[in-house]
Amino acid sequence: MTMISVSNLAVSFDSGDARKHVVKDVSFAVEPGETFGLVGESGCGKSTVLGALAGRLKNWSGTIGVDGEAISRKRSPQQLAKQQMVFQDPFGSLHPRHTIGRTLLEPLEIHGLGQRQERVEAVLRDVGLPASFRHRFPHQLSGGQRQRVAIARALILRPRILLLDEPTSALDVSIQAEILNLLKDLREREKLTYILVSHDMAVIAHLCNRVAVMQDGVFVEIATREQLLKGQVAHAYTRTLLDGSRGYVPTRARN
Amino acid sequence: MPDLFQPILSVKNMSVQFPTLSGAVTAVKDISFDVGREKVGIIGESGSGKSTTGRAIMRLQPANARVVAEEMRFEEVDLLGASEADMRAIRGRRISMILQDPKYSLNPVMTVGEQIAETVILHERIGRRQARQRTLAMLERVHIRDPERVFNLYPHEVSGGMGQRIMISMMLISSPSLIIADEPTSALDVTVRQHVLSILDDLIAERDIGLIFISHDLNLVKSFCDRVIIMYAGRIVETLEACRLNHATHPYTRGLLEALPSLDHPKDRLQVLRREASWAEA
Amino acid sequence: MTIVQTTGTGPSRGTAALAALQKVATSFGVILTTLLGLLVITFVVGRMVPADPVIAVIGDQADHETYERVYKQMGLDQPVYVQFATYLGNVAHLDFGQSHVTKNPVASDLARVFPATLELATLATIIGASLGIPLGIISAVRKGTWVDHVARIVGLLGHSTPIFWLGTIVILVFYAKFGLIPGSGRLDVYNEGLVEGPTNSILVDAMLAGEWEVFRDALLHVAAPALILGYAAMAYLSRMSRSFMLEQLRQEYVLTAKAKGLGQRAIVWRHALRNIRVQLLTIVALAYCGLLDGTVLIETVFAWPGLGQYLTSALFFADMNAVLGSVLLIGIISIAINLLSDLTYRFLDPRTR
Amino acid sequence: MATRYFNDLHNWLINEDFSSMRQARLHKAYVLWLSLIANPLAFAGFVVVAALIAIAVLAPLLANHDPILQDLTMALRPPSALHWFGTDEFGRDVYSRLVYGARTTLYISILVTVIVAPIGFAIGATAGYLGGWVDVVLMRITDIFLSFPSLVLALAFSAALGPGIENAVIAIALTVWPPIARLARAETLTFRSADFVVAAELQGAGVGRILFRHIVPLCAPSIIIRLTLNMSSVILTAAGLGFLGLGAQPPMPEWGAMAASGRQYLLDAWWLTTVPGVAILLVSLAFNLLGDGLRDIMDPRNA
Amino acid sequence: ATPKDQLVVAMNMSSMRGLDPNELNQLEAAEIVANLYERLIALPADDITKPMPGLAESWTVSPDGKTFTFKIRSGVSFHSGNPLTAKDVEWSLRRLVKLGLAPSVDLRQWGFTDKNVDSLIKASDDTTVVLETPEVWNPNLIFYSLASFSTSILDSKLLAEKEKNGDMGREFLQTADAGSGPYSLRTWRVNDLLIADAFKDYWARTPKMRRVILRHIPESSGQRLQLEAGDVDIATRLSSTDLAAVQSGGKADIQKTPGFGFYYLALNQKDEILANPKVREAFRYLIDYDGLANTVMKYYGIKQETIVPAGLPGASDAAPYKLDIDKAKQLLAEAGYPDGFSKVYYATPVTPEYEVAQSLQANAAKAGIKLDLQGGDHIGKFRNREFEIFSARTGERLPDPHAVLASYATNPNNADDAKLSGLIAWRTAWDVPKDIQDMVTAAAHETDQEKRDDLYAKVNQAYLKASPALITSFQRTDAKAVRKDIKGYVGHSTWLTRWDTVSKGQ
Ligand SMILES: Nc1ncnc2c1ncn2[C@@H]1O[C@H](COP(=O)(O)OP(=O)(O)OP(=O)(O)O)[C@@H](O)[C@H]1O
Ligand SMILES: Nc1ncnc2c1ncn2[C@@H]1O[C@H](COP(=O)(O)OP(=O)(O)OP(=O)(O)O)[C@@H](O)[C@H]1O
Ligand SMILES: [Mg+2]
Ligand SMILES: [Mg+2]
Repeated sequence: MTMISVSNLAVSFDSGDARKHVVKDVSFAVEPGETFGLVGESGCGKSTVLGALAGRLKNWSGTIGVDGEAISRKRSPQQLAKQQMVFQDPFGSLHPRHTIGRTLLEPLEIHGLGQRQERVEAVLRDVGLPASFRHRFPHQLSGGQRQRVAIARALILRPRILLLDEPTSALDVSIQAEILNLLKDLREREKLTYILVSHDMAVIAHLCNRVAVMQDGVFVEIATREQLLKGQVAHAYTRTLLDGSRGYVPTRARN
Repeated sequence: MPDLFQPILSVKNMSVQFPTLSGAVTAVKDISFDVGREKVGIIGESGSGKSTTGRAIMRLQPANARVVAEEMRFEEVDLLGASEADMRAIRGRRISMILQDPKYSLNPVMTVGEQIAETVILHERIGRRQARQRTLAMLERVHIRDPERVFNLYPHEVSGGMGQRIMISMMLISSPSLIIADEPTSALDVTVRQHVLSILDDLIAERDIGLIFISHDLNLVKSFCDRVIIMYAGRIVETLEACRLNHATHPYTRGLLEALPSLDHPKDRLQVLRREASWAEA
Repeated sequence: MTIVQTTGTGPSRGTAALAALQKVATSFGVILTTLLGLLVITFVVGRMVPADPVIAVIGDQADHETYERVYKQMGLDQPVYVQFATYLGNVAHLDFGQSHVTKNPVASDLARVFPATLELATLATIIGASLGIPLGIISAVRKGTWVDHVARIVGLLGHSTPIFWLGTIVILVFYAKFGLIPGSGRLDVYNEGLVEGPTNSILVDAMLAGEWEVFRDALLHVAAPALILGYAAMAYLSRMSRSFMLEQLRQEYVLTAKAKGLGQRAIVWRHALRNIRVQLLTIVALAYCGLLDGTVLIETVFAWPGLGQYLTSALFFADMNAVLGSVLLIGIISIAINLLSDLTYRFLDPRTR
Repeated sequence: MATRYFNDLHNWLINEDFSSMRQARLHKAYVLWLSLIANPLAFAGFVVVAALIAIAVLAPLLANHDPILQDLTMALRPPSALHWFGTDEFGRDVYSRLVYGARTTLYISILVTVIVAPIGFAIGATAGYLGGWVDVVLMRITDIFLSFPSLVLALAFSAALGPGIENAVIAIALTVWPPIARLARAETLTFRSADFVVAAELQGAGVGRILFRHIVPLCAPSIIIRLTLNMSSVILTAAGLGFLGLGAQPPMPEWGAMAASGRQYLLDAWWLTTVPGVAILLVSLAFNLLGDGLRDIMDPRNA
Repeated sequence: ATPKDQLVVAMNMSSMRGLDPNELNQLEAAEIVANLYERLIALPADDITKPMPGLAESWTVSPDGKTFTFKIRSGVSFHSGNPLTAKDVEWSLRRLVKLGLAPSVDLRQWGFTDKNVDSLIKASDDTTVVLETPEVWNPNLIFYSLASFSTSILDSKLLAEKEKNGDMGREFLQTADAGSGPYSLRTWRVNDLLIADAFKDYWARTPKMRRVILRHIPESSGQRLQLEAGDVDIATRLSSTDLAAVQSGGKADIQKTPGFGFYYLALNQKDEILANPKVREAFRYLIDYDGLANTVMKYYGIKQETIVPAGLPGASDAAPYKLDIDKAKQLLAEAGYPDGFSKVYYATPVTPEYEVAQSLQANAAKAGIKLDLQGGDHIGKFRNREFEIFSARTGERLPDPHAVLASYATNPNNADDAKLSGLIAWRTAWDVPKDIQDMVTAAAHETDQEKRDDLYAKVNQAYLKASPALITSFQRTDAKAVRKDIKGYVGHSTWLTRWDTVSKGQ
């Protein structure tokens, strides 16, 4: 049984003459426990795909199935809770005037769940933060710590799927390593399914089973982790991305 | 290159402090380094003082910052003793600076041509016409195809990669001898980054000038620079040849390297940096 | 390797013109609804005001028969919505009715009082903007120094001083004590009636007629009230310019400009000012609209026969036609000014072109 | 000993490693306080506003005469040892009226804030957050009120509602809310698509929750600052209405009405208008300085 | 300084309502109309009760007292150049009645209606006008009415040309003049300025002032400063402190012109408490007559506790009441309200009415009566009897006690639907004692002047005793400041101050 199945997804913004087709025709399926990557250059529509999956965008067409259930444009709270999102910018994704505790309590209040304090403490422990952080404000945390809180917030509703939109690209390498490890641990422990957006091929290869390479609203290639590591990719664009993440290749030397 | 070892910039024991509510914060502490006609990378985690160092050299630190040093010399100029007017004559003409994101670092309501030409007009006291010619030539030099048209565009009308090339032309048009580039490609896509860097690389080689390249991308610095300075908590923990980065000895540098996921050496788990208090003191 | 040179080519000229036309059409609809809303509210409020227009006309002591007769003559016996519909019908034919108070057609009253206020408000805005904007910018550049403190306090005082008090003090000192300014009104009695021009703005009319003596006199008369109003406007403008400028000075491009070697002056006046001119334009427009309807007190103190006085006295005597006409005029002006500043905005800011 | 205690307290307050919610709150307030002290003009404003509150509370102790007691034989006396700020046209003690008038002034300021802040916010934030036709309709209404000559609107409404300070306040509120709504809308627009709002949406938070739990705390500072800055014109408008018999009703002392009704005696009894006028000036200056200062302090963009 | 041959007057024109003599109803406009037009009869400012020839050279009254025959002066022409004839007189007086606007009371109160006026007022030839009254009235009342601004003689020929939709020239007259007076209208900008030029062909004399300029200066302080600086010659709306200051400044004289109206306090008799005579009397002890007279009312009024205005037949200077809180308390206790009560009190927030009201409020509070003073425009409510306590002032224009008494002391039908809202006694719902009403009516019809004076004296006493619901405290005066070099500007009690007698001397 697939966890996520997407077929012929198309997303556009603005109606009328200014209509912009950002995602044109995208189909893929993700198995439970799998991590599916999305790479591509800025503006190609990666976040838009995630937005449609998460229920943030409404103007999509095609079919989306989550956990065997077809999803319509309007979602029930249960459907929303099934997948949660982690954003790129840890500085913008936490409410600057809410304490960490309040941020984490909020989803529990919305869904009317009990044992709130216990859950908050447990989820903080899960992401490796001390319970005393509940009283802090986001500006008192480092970027990595914030990203952990964001992950905790996503986890507290016990979702099946995490949608990760460049979760480490705003972080230092040392912190990135911590978060990547954390994501790996959680995936094992909670049997989570991930969709991971990144522009760093190394990160993708580290975490994903498969990756879709996106250009201008369409998938140009879907490659497995092995293919990436061995450099056996079909599309030239994928190759460019792979080269890019290895660093600078002096053109003078090449000429 | 004989003058590679003839430093254009030399900094000795420079510290930068910011006063805050809970006492002064020392952002940069007692750092010393020389830069010759070479590409020197500065890496380090966020907040380690890279940008503060870059700005202190140009004396562009925020008004409340306090910079002290034993010596700060740029070619024949004593940067510590130079007046603001002296500095204005140096900035843009002899030391230039390229900032991270062209979207924010260009004036949104002036055409890009105007902004580039302004630099030459200011420093070389030439007429508008001549400045325009120089600008067009410079734009061509950074591989912009239709300079006449681009001259009259506004920053929001150009792409990120083009914006950064415009930034480069603006900062190199007066042929400075030192360039400080503060994360010049972090806002760009990998594909574009390669192109922009190669243009920068060419120009530097051609004019034989020094570059301070601030970045947090280890792979990039390793492949692009000649030498690397590694900063941690406002201090320089290690300086080495770029090609020898993989053989770094300092545990911090090593930690950074280990923490990096890699396509060539995939690992199941990444090493997590374990910081030691002694690094910040040494 | 090929790099795609993406540049914002934008829509072609033809579609741009069409879009502009569409824009104009929608703004026209917006204006009409706004004006209609304005009229409805004015009408409703006017009906709620306890002042009785009939008594305002016939006086307190008239008897009941007279009252009834005049009541009917004024059309007040009809249902309110009928009165409103009639009014709208007349307005559609550009007939704003007659004022119960002045007994003139409202349109001709407005044509007389409005230029007086316009003259005053325009001068005040010019004074306020030409002092306030530089002051605000200087205090932004010198933020936290004594220059900033003094500039802000001087500005804020203008914002916090009761205008009628300042007005009377000015008259007392500069007119009564030192005789430096003329007393009140728009002209000296000697010069009354020498120019009766097409615009009803004495300054303009005198200039057109070449009556320089009258022009000088009118200028002297307008000076004191315009300066006082200008001071009040200055306070607002300098505070806003200060915060706009501070915002700009924090921007990254300022650092770029410094790195190029530009001095503080060039950065402020060449780079940053260009970025805030759109905002400045907007606040000057706002200040201007504010002055147009905020002249009530100063007009009373200086016996300036303008719109402010006209409107308040109309309101007090429940002179609905006059109130509606004036409110409509001010509404149109403020909408027009905002529209104009919107258009200039498009012109000045490349990002909105 | 004492300094030691204060040092400990300072350290406890400034420490960001909180052990409780209370400490977190106190810390926030303390940091605000420290930044306020560091800003001389804002602090001066704060002191005057605090003094206003103190005077209002302590009015019965500070006043040395009955503020409404008339004595026509003592009318229009200049300041003296007995009547520090002279007497008015009814022989009432201006100083005592000034002291009691602080209550009215404060009352007006608070009432306007209490009315305007929620209404302006609710309208602006709803329009900004929901967008679409709701935005169009609400903003059209706001525009209509904005293009009204504000003093006229206040005059007309308070005339329509009848005299009385509460009615005057309502009328003033009608002229104050549109800019607040505009501001709230603009602020909401900047936060509407912020990641933390999206996150809440994705967790199923409804419109009400988002507006009141997420957007309010972010808009509140700028709205409060704007209201603070508006305070002087609120007081002055109330004064104007008072003079026209529409604001505070006699014999209640109110600075604006005092200044305005003393206006006809300005040439001979300067103290009658000048004393309350200066009081208004000081208080509105203080509100302005405080508002400006708060903006510098509280708005992270102004750091 | 002002030009030598021009008179500059500072006025507050904001309540002026057009210049049609048959429509306006207001002091400033009346003064202007008085100089633009002329009337059959003139009342000299210094002897206001003595009818003198105006446009009527002479007149006779028939023995039955109902027919008045006026001989119209010949050789008089209007500003338009049209000669003034009896036809103009006939047309003008009929117009007043037919338009039926506020000032038409001047004729209507004597029984003229739009139905009968065509037969009752007639020009028998070019120089003779015959006027019949439906009832017998004291002839002076008729003469006084014919001296009022409302009975000004209009240029019927000119107005025939200017007529629109049968409006008898109303629209034209709002902003223009059609008179024969010593001044003709040159410019009028509402709430700004009015300029009148001397009329060269004025029959009586050549006005010394070539031009009269009226400037709208709404602020008292503005008027005073301009007066002291010599930029205006006369200031007409000064506050009492400004008047005092001008007086002591020595540059101008203060002219106090008594008017025939009062500052009054109305207690609604539909209110159970206020209907109690002891309560009404208690209010009389709460007014600080002397305190006000020396301060607020110094220039605005003369203390007058009785109902016949000073200077008219039957007037008395009796002043039995003065501020006495204890007495008031005692009366309240006797009435059964030892602890007082509270009432809503409407007053107009203008000087000096509001000050008077606040003074009463303060004194009432001491006696235990809590008055909730509300400013604003409440005349409509007063006219409809929807109030508890109300105070204002009236301004009657007839130099005869009848005008005041008819309004203050007659109320033929106290029912709500009688709608006699022209009478303030009815508005107060005061059932005026029958004997007082009868005496007032009788006096108006009485042609014997001595009997009449006697009757008024009696009414005056009876009114005082009745503990009236309409309490008078001050008789209205209008104070103007006139610069010392202005001669011949004499305030007129019935609002007809003349400009053609003014001269400037050194
Ligand atoms: N709300 C929106 N309205 C209109 N256009 C939008 C909107 N959101 C995104 N777009 C456009 O859709 C395109 C794809 O955006 P998207 O955010 O999915 O890109 P991305 O691949 O995530 O890029 P990045 O790597 O920069 O995050 C972009 O061109 C963007 O301008
Ligand atoms: N204006 C300032 N006031 C106070 N502290 C400052 C200021 N600017 C920088 N700092 C502090 O100085 C330190 C160094 O900052 P800097 O910007 O140089 O770091 P960086 O290495 O460039 O980091 P990044 O990679 O995030 O750009 C940080 O701890 C920062 O908090
Ligand atoms: Mg994205
Ligand atoms: Mg940096």
